[in-house]
Amino acid sequence: MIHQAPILTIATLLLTAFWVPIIGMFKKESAYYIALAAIFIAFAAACGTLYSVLLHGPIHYHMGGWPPPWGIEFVIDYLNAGVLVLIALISFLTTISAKKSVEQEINRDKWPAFWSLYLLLIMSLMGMTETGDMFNMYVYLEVSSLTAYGLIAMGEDGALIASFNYVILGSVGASFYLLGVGYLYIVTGSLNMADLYRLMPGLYHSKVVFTAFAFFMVGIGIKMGLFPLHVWLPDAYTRAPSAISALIAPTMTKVSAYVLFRIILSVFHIQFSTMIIPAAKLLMWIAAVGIIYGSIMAIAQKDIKRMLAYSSISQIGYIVLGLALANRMGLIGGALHIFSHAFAKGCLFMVAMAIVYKTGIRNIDEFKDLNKKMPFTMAAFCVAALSMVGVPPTAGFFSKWYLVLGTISGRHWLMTAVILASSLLNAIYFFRIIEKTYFSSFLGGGGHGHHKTPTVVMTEAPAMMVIPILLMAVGILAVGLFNFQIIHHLLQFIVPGGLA
Amino acid sequence: MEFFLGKFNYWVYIAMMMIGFYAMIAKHNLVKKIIGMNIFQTAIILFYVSIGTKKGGTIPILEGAGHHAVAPESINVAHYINPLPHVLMLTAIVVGVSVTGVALALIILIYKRYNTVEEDEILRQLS
Amino acid sequence: MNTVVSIKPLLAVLVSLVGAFFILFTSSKRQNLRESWTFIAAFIKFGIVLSMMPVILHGKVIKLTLLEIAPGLSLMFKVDFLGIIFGLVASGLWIVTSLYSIGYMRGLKEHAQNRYFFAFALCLSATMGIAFAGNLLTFYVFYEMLTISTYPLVTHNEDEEAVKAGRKYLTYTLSAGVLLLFAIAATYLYAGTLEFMPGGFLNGHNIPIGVLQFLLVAFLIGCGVKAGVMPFHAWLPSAMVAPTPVSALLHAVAVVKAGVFGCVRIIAYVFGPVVLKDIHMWLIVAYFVSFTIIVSSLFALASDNLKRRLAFSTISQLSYIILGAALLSKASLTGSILHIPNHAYMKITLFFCAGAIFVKTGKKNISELDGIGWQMPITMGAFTLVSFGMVGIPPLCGFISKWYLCLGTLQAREFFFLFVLLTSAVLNAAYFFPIVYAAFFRQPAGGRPAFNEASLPLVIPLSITAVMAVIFGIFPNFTFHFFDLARNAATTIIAGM
Amino acid sequence: MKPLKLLALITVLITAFFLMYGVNEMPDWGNSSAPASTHVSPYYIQHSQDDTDAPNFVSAVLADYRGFDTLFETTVIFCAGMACMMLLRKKKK
Repeated sequence: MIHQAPILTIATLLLTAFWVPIIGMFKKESAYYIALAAIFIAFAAACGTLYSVLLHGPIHYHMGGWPPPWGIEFVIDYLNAGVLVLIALISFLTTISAKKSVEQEINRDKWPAFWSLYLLLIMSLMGMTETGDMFNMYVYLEVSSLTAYGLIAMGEDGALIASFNYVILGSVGASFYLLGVGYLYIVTGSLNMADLYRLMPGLYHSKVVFTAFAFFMVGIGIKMGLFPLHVWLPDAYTRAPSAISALIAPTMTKVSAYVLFRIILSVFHIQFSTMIIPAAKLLMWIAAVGIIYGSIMAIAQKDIKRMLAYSSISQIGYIVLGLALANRMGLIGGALHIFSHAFAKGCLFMVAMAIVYKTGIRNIDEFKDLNKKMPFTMAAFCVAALSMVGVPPTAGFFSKWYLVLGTISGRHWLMTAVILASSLLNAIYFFRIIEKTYFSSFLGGGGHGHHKTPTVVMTEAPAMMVIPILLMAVGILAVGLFNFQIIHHLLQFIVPGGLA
Repeated sequence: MEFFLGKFNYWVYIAMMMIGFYAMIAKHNLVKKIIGMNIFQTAIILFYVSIGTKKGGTIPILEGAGHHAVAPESINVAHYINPLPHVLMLTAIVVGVSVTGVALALIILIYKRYNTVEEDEILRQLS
Repeated sequence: MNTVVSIKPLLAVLVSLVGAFFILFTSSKRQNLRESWTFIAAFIKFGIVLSMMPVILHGKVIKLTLLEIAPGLSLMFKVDFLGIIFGLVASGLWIVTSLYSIGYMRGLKEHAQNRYFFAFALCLSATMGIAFAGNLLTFYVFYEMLTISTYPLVTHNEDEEAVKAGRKYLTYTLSAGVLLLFAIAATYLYAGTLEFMPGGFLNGHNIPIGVLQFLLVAFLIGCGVKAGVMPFHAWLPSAMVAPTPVSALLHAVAVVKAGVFGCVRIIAYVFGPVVLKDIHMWLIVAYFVSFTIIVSSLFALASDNLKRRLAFSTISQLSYIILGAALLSKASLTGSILHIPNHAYMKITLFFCAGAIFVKTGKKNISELDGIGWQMPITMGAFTLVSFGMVGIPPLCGFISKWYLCLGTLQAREFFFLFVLLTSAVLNAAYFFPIVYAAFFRQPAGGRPAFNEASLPLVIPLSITAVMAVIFGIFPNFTFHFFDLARNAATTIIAGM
Repeated sequence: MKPLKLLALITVLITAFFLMYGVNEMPDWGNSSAPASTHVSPYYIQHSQDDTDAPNFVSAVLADYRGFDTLFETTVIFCAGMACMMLLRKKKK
């Protein structure tokens, strides 16, 4: 059974997604529970996959029994086993907490279709993580885009335009990716990643390979919201239904970031982007500008979801920076940041979802006394915010630590400064919210300290929403405290041999 | 001249693709953007399919295939064009159609909501 | 060096962490229960720290390696002479401050007391972590935790002034933290280790001199901001808007002492005397803090707000400690380390007095204090006693540490700093004695006020700490063996064991 | 010309430049010894009859060797259908 785990993750979600609308025709409420059960099974299967990888090493799963490079294979090694579990876990928690919010924001008639697309989105993200075939990756990329277009369009006023812009840019991105695949195919004749990796050194100086690389970067860059290709992201995250923001923000960009890792590290060799062409250097600068740009834009926002979206752009920069540093610490830091940021951003968007669900407030200026209304939610918010700022012992600190080590050991002092400055910028916009929420009861009221406490009744979001949020907060701390275990068992293997 | 003629398939696809790409990012009319997207995707399909061709090759269906087995070694590879790009493009065509479908659905909704398909007018209404 | 593996340092950190959550989840209506959590945690913590002392006094080091948090880097606790002094001071004074807090918070019917006690307990956990940290990364983890957990205390009043002070506090400390992080990361890459060693671990790694100088500056600014070294001190007087117990424990003991403690750790346990002399930086550091010692005393002279004056006095006294460490002689190190507990006991008494006056009379400024000595004789008596100690008059504890500091300047043959110390003593007298004079020898407009002392939970703590300040002056080794610990610490640092 | 359109034109020209840059080293049209035609695809041509009993190589690859892709190709249609249904469905009163 365990050796079928990789395909079970996909198959469960796929089959359920087909049945959800049919069963949903008779009983709309059941759609959610079926979806939840499916995601749970997929999560279990993902855990099984990870277990098997840890025990027996990387898994090669040949679809239909055709060996690569003729058939399609799933390759699950240490990095993507981790990402797989991450995606499964976060989707599972988000799904639990999303129920009420979806019921509030989405018309009842649309639930079955909604949950079906929701399942397919998660399925495609898992597929992107597992596959070892370039073209198969493209298909998943398109499934994830298509489902996301539909789901984002279900949001508030303006979501249609946000979604349409995403359609245009997403298609450009996917098409560029497809062109990249075509260019590689034309000079290698292969679509299998491992096969390409083997063939690549002989083709380093081919202009075709270089062009393919550029198209991959742009294509995936659009998908992951890398500056300056991020233009679709803030609107899409802001306008989408809260539950969808909470799902795609931590998972979709992270999976795309993972794909970038995969392509740079295990399709092209890392030496290609550092020695042959100056891609690493260029990416590093793009990432640095993106980090600062995202942070500054986030400071300027009033809407919490939009602020978080810009913060995502900045955090994506961290991941790319780690990759672009192309040394041991940098790569580990970048990869760890996939994990720590997924938890932190997931938690933050879930908090935003709970706040919107319970109070309808989106504007940060109205957050006053929210801590008394929703103490647990806001506590989780604080933990996640501290992780974003990079305060130990949260996960964000440790990824930042490795990134700083990476920049220093590569002697990129300016990049060190960028990371450190950005954590201060993050502090500005997160502490602004914390200040508004916790410490502004008497602001503008005049007088000194000891007034009567204003009576604010606690109206916490339902337990089903809050418990996953708290679990995410625990996850942030767990990733932080056990980061060495994650690195030791999963991430250290991504560092190619001979890299300092 | 030889150089240009030898690679004319690429020049054609690049020209097509750029027309589509320009329409996607420069046109304000949403429908025109979608048309641009279709041209773009068609260009990629053209590109892929042209990879598969071989001079003197025929369609990728085994000749003389009966119920008796044909020894793999006896098949002349150069005789048939490469089937793989065709397969890939079958998928890509379907994807293209699906994206177009969703995009058109969005346009319908946008038109219902804003009474226009011109991007700048919609943005004006939104702000 | 003998090492003992024990879980006690971890327990000392965890006690108040767990206690903090008990406090948080106790309904705010059940004050007694909440406050008993505080007390239980405080006493257990103090007991744990105290129980570690015999082992340390025998020259052993308690070590506990927890999870590995990076390749070759663990979350590690290491209790040595220096660490246990800080641990003892902080945990001991927490008990006293808890009692005082209860009196203060109840007396003023403050809001959000749950949050207050929660953050307070959290701060103490962080402080213990700093005291017992075995390497720079562990130190940094708790250092940042302290920064964050102090923030709600600074902003406690939730009015405009408090919010502004909070922002200022965060701006300064987080920026410093970032700088510290950079320095730690660079040190790790150069030296390959971060474990504190008496006498430093940077020796013999062939690190270029320029890098070492740069690192020292980064480290000292990183820690110096919390220690209020000028020109990075501006947050400290602003943070005085916090409730007085906060100012007392955190701005006389925990936070600023954590900064100073960090400076001492860095000078003595990261760089060490040998390296520091090799890179020609020790004198520069010493001159730098001397400037702070003198100038902040002048600032103190100029301020009328009592807590503000105390804050500037703190800034000045903290720099004594750094100066002592920077002079790198055995006597100066002894004096410097000894000044950590001594100053803590004295300064906390002064803050307690200021708080008691505020709770009872609502007065904040020195100019309003005429004749208050007759109204609150115990409070002002303690104040008077301790201000003698601050100036350095025997038999109070301030005398011993200052004596060793002066001795240290002679050992180091840097007579300029002797002059600095003596000038500062005169300035201390100049800003403390007028308060005492006004309290006892001036009469307010309405005639001499009647006896009207603050409530017991306020008076008892300040009496205890004042008495302690005297006892430590006469018997420096009383119960806690501060003197032996300090001297042993200095010996190990100089010997580079 | 509006600045936005000019920007679009420049983007397009840059992309075109990159595409042409790559084209330089691509094999000529119909070159049967190009890597694309010699690495993986010969296997399909030679073995599909044996492996799958299908004389049409495209069908063999589509439905068998790379059948997994085709599964998701259909999924894509399903997604699009679901999305359109969800978006366009009229609210019942």
